[in-house]
Amino acid sequence: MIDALESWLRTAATRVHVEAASLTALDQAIGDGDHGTNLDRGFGAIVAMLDAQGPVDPSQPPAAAAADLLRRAGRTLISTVGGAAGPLYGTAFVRGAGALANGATASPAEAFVVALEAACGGIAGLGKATAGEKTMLDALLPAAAAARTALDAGGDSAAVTAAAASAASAGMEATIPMLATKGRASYLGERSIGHQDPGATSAALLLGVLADVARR
Amino acid sequence: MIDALESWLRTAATRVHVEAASLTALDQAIGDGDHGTNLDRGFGAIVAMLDAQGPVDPSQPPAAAAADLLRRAGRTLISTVGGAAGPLYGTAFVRGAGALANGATASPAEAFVVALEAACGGIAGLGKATAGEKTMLDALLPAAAAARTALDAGGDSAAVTAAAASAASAGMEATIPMLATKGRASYLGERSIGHQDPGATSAALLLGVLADVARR
Amino acid sequence: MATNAPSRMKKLINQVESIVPESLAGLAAAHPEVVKIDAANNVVLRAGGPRRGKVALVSGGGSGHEPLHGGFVGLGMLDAACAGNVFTSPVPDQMEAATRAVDGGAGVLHIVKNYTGDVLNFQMAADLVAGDIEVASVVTNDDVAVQDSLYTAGRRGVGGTVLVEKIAGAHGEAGGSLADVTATAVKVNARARSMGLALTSCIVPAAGTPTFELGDDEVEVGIGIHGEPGRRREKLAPVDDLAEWLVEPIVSDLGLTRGDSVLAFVNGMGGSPLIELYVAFNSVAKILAGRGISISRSLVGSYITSLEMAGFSVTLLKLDDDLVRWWDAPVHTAALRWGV
Amino acid sequence: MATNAPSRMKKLINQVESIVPESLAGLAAAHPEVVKIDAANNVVLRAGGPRRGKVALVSGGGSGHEPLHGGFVGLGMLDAACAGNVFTSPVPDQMEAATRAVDGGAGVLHIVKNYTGDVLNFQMAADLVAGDIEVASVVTNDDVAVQDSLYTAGRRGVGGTVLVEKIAGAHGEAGGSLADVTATAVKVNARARSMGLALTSCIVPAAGTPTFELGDDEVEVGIGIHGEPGRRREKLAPVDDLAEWLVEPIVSDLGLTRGDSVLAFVNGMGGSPLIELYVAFNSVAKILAGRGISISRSLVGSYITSLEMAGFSVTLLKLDDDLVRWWDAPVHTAALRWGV
Ligand SMILES: Nc1ncnc2c1ncn2[C@@H]1O[C@H](COP(=O)(O)OP(=O)(O)O)[C@@H](O)[C@H]1O
Ligand SMILES: Nc1ncnc2c1ncn2[C@@H]1O[C@H](COP(=O)(O)OP(=O)(O)O)[C@@H](O)[C@H]1O
Ligand SMILES: [Mg+2]
Ligand SMILES: [Mg+2]
Ligand SMILES: [Mg+2]
Ligand SMILES: [Mg+2]
Repeated sequence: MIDALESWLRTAATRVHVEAASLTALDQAIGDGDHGTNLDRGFGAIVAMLDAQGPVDPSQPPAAAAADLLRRAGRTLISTVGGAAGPLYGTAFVRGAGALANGATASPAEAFVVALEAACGGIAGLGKATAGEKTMLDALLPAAAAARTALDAGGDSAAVTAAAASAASAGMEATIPMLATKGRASYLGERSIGHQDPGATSAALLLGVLADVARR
Repeated sequence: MIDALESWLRTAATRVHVEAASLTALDQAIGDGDHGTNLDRGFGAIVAMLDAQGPVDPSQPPAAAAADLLRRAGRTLISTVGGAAGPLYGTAFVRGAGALANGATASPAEAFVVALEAACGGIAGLGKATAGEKTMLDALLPAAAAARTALDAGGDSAAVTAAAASAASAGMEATIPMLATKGRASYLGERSIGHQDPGATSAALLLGVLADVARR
Repeated sequence: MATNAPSRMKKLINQVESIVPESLAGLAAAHPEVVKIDAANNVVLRAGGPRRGKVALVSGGGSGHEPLHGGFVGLGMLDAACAGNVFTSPVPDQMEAATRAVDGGAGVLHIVKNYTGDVLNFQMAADLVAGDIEVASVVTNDDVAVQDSLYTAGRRGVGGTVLVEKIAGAHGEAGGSLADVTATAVKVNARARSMGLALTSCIVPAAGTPTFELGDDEVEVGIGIHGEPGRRREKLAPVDDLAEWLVEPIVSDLGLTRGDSVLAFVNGMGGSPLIELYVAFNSVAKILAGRGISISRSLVGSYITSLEMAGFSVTLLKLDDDLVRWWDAPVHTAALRWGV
Repeated sequence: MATNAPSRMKKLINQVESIVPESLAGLAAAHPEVVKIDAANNVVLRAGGPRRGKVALVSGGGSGHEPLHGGFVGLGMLDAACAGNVFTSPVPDQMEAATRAVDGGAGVLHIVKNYTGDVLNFQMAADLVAGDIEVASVVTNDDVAVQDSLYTAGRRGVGGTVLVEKIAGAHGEAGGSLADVTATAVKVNARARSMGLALTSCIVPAAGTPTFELGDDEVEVGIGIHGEPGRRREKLAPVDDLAEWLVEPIVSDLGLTRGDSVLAFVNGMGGSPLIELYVAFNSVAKILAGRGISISRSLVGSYITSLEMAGFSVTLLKLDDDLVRWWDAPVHTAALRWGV
C-alpha cells in the first residue's frame, strides 16, 4: 500500500509538471494564471521529500505508514503551494491520512474510498463550497460517490479508483457550463461560464493517475 | 511686399500643417519625434496673429511694415514653438526682419537675399553650428549662397527665391549621408547617418513656399 | 501597426524563480534603516523590531503588487510583510514566522486581503500560533466591482488595504491595544471603497503570456490586482469618462453626499506613468467637486499594482477627524514617508 | 504571439492637447499645500512663494518626465518648474514668468538639462530678465552614454538632474547665496554620472506611434529621456548583465575606486514596475559591493521618466560629508519627502 501511495505521488508529480502550462492556461481564463505553477512547485517538493526520507520502518503497520506518508505530503503542499489550492489540497491529504490511520483494518479499496470521502469533507469544510460552485469539489464529490458505489458492488481497488477517475473527469467537464460562485472565478460572474475549472481539472488528473497506478 | 510676406506666412502655415506628420516622422528617426508638431503649433500661432492684426498703417514705409511683420512672426515662433527649432527659427526671422528694416531702399530680390543671409547668421550664432553638421543650416547656407549668385546675375525676386529653394532642397537631401554633430541627432553618433535632417527639411519647405509665392 | 510593446515577456529579471527573493534583497539593500529580510521565509521585517508592548501589524499576499506590502513596513505602518510568489498568496509557514518574529507581547493584527487563498493561509497560520500569541485578523474587501453576495467569494481587498495599513499602523504606533487597532482597521475598511480598470493585461513571469487579451481600443473595467479579467469590457474613452465609471459606483456604494469629506487615492496599476495618473486625478477631482464632495487628503501614485499592467484604480475613504489624525501621523517606510 | 500591449496609443487622457495642463491641474489638486499652478504659463510654483531673501531655484523642460520637474517643487528643492509640451523644451516666456514669480531678491538659479532646446530657451529667458533679476545657470550633463566631444551637443542631462535639484535646493533652503548654491549644483553635476537602457520605446501623444521599434528580444542601450534611440542595440540579457552595462561606464568615467562612497539611484523609465526596479537595484548593489564601493545613500523609483517606456537608468553620485548633509536635509515636494 505504501508503495502504491508513493508511486502515485511520484507519477502525479510528473503528470502535474507536464500539465502545469495547461492548468495555468485554464487559470488565466478565469483566475490569475498560477494554478499549474503552484501545484508543480508543491508536487516537486513532495518528490524532494520522498527522496530525502529514510527507508520505511518495518515495525510500523502498513496503514499507519501510509497515513504518515500521506500526512507529510499534505503538510508539504500546505507549506509550498500557497494560493487557494495549497490549503485545500493540503488539508484534503491530511484528512485522508487521518482516515487511513483510523481504518487500519480496511481493505485497500475501502481505505481509498474512506480517505477520498474524508478529503472531500476537509475541502468542503475549509472552502465552504458545495457541489455546483465550479470548484475542485465538482470533480471530487462525484468521484467519491462513484467510488463508494463501486465498492458496495464489491469492486477491488483497481475498479474503485477507476470509477472515481472517470466520475472525476466527467465532473471536471461538467464545470464548463457552471457559473462560479467560489474562488477567483466568481469575480467574473457570468463571464466564468464556458470555461473549465482549473482545480477540478487538477483533481481529475490526480485521480486519473491513481487509477493508473492501481491498475498495475 | 508686405502682401507677399503675409501670403508666404499663411501658405507656409498650411504646408507645415500638411507636412507635420512627415516632419515628426523624420524627427522620430534621429530625434524625439516632435519637430512637425512644434512647427505646426508655431505657424498656427502666426496665422492667429495675422488674423488678429489690424489693417497695415498706410503711412508706414513698406520695408518698415514688412520688417515689423516678420519680427512679430519671429517673436511668435520663439513664444510658441519651444525645443531647438523655436529659438533658432524665431531668431532667424527676427534677424531677417532687422535686415529688411535697414535695407529700406533695396529691391525685393536684394532685400530677400540680405534677410536670408542675416537669418543664417542668427541661427549659426545661436546654435554654434556650421555647414555639414546635419542641421537646418545645411539647407539654409547653400540657399543663401545660391540666392546671392542669382541676384548678382541680375535675377528678380522670382529667380532669386527659386534659386534659394532648389539649393535648399539639394542641401536637405545632402544631409542624409551626414554624421550629426549638433542637436539631438548627434547623440546617435554613427547611427545618425542615412537619415534626412528634419530641420533641414522644414527649412527647404519654407523656402519652397516662398519661391511659389514669388512666382505668382 | 504601431506597437509599443514586446510580443514576448521582457522584464528586468535574472530568472523567473528568483524574482521575489532578489526584489526583497534589493528592498533591504536600498532601505537598510527601514527594513530587514528574513530570507528563509521571504518576510520583510521592520528594522529594529520587535517592539516590546506594541501591537504588531502583519500583512502579506502574492508578489507583483509592489510597493504593497513590503514597501509599507516601517515606523507607523506594518511590522512585517509576507511575500508570496507572484499573484500567489504566501504559505502559513511564512505568516507564522512573521507573526512570531514581530510579536512584542501585545498581540498581532493580521491584515488580509479578501481572496480565498490569502484568507485560508492566514487562517492556518493563526491556528499555528494559537495559544502562544494573541492574533486578530481584519479582512479587507473594498472592491465595489464585485457584488458582495452569495454568488461570489465576496468583494476583493484592493486599494483600501493601503489605507488600512497606514491608518491602523499609526494607531498601533501610538500604543493602541490589539482591540483598538483592530477596530480602527475595521473602520477604515468599512469606510473605503475602490474600483479599477486596465488598459493592458500583465504577464505573470511563470506563465510568460498575458493573463488576458484586450483589443487595441478596449478597456477592462472592474479588474482586481492579479491581472484577472474584470467585470466587463468597454471601448476606450476619455479619462473623464473612465473616472466616472469608477467614481460613480464608489460614491453610491459609500452613500457619499454633499459636504462629505474624503481621502481620494488614485492608484496606478504599475505601467501607467505619473503624468497620466495626475490627469486621472484631475478628472476625479472634477467629478467629486461636481457632487459637492470635498477632497481633504489625497494620494496619487502606483502603490498597489498588477506587475506592469497599465491602468488605474480609484479609492475613496470617508474621513472623520480621527482618521485624518492617523493619516497625518508620521510614517517612515520605503514607499510612504512623512512627518519624519 | 502573446503581446501585452496596445497596438495603438492607449493612455489615460482626454485629448492630446490638454495632457500637460490637466496633469498640472491634477498635481495642484492633489498637493495644494505644496504647489500652485500658473495656468497661463504651465508653470508649477511653490505654495506660499516667493520667499524674500532666499535664492530661488527654477528648472523646467519638456513634459513626459514626471515627476521631474513639477513633482520636485517645494520646501528644500525647487521654487518653480516650467512644463513644456511632451519632450519639447518650454519657451522663454514660461521661464521668464517663473523667474519673475519666484525672485525673492537674492537671485535665481536656472537648472537646465543639456539639450539644445532647453539651453537656448533658458538662455533667451535669462536675457529677458537681465537687469531686473540676477540669474545664474547650471547645465546638467551626466549621461555617460554620450561622448562629451566636438562631435556631439555634449552629454545629456538625465538622472543626475534630480540629485542636483535636491542637493542645491537644500543649500538654497538653508540660506546659501546665489554663488554658493550655484557652486553646489555644479559640484553635484560634476560628481554624478548616469546611463540608461530601454526594454520598450514610448509613444509621444502628438505623434501617436512609438518613437523607435525594438525587437522582442532587444534592448536599446544608452537612451536619453526623450524616447530617442540609444547608442546601440543588444540582445535581452539577465538584469545582472544589463546593470553591468550601465554601472561599468559610470564607475570608470567617475574614476570610482575601492572605499569610495556613493549615492546609488536606480530610476524607472515610467513603465517598469517597482518589483523589477528593486531586482535591478539588487544587481547594482552586488556589482558595487564587488568593486568595494559602498552605497551610503540610495533612491529607487521612477523619478525621471520617458512617458510609459519600460527600462531603467543608473545614476551614481560620489558623496562627501556636505553632499550627504544636503541630501538628508528636509524636503517636502509631491515626489520626494522626508524630514518634515
Ligand atoms: N472555496 C473554494 N472551495 C473549493 N475549491 C476552491 C475554492 N476556491 C478556489 N478553489 C479551487 O482552487 C482553484 C484555484 O487554485 P489556485 O489558482 O492555485 O489558487 P488561487 O485562486 O489562489 O490563485 C480553483 O480552480 C478552484 O477549483
Ligand atoms: N545647434 C543647432 N544649430 C542649428 N540647427 C539645430 C541645432 N540643433 C538642432 N538644430 C535643428 O533643429 C532640428 C530639431 O528641431 P526640434 O525637433 O523642433 O527640436 P528638439 O530637437 O529640441 O526636439 C534639427 O533637425 C536641426 O535641424
Ligand atoms: Mg490561480
Ligand atoms: Mg525634436
Ligand atoms: Mg493565485
Ligand atoms: Mg523636442
